[in-house]
Amino acid sequence: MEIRYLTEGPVSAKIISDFVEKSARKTDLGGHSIFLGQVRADETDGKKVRAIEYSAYAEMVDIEAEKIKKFILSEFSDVNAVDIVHSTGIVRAGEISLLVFVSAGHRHQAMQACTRAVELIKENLPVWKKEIFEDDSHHWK
Amino acid sequence: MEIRYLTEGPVSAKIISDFVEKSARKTDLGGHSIFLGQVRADETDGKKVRAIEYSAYAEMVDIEAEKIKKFILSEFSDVNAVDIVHSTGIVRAGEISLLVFVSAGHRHQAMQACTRAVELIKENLPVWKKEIFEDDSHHWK
Amino acid sequence: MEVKVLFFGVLAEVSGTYFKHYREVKLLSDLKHRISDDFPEIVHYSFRISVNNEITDNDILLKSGDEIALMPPFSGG
Amino acid sequence: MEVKVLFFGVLAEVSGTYFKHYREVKLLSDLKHRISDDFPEIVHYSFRISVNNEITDNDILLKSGDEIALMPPFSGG
Repeated sequence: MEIRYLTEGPVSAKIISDFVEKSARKTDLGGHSIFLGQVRADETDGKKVRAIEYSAYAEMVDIEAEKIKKFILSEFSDVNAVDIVHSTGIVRAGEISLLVFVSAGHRHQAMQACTRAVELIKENLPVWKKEIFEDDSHHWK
Repeated sequence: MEIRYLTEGPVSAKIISDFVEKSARKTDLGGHSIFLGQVRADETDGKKVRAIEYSAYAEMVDIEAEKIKKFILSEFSDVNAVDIVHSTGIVRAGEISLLVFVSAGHRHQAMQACTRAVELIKENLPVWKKEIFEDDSHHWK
Repeated sequence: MEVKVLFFGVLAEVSGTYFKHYREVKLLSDLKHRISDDFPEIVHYSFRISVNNEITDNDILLKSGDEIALMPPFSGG
Repeated sequence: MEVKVLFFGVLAEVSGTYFKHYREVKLLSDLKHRISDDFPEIVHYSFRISVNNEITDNDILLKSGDEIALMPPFSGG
């Protein structure tokens, strides 16, 4: 498993289950809180989103994701691991574009830290989405 | 997939990925918040937990889990699905004993509702844990 | 008439059984006395009682087929 | 001396390019003027600027090899 923070296309079920299996070997962990962001088939002016095309400033994503990870680990003393995977390129409606995986000794910090990490990702990761509609027109978000 | 709320032994990677794949087909969902509870190898008086044996009042678990599900769905209008799986029997340290899977249109309600569901499960599910130590002695929690 | 009493968690260990039937018992309070006569140690443990899956603190008139559960504090998760 | 300017998100579409090199530019403020001369439409969009992966609001003395990015509001997740 050599994904750092960006993956081309959707975050696959394989990526997700690899993280689950990896974490499930550590016997000092009591809880994992996982967030999966999924592409919605939103409607604007009667047109339905069929996919999102994500573009990213890859180098800066690595730097910012690393900062988020370090911040969470220092802020939440019970948290042992923070993993982040974001899609680039095309992700269709119903597919996963973001995985945040936080492991801690106890449930409270796992869940709080995961919520916080998701907020920080939204604010600080240099990633942009372009909604692509069923008629192939598009809209920048 | 015919698990309702209780599963014999650990919540397997297969169960988890089945839930992920099932949810990932709905194009009106924007986020999934997942909590996994894992058995910790805690130490008491120098003895290490090697497993937990869960026992449950199965009939009442179904009733209470159903109530939790309905409560979450009514309390969080953006939430579309709440799934709960709890182990019975032996779950070894490092294995998963609880899965809570909440899907919503948007991330905030998904994460809030998941946290709330986990609290309600802890308070209201008639499940008991017996810690089994490496020397086969045990302790009721 | 007959009711079924279930022992959960540490109470199953203390009583040495998972369940026991009791006959000719009117009130929940009477049943509680008979249970503690049979299993005197259980008074040292804290537990709640459910009748047909509903937790209750009240004294209740029992009927045939009722299922009564003795439940220590929950510790799932 | 030469610096590289990256255009992200909608700005790549508006400018018609992902990047462009600029030579002999001293200050970030000078560079901004030259970019808006080349791509006048981008002034209609809101964006932040990073120099070597650090977002900055200040005017900065540029040096050869600097990477400047024009970044619309982030919309990942």
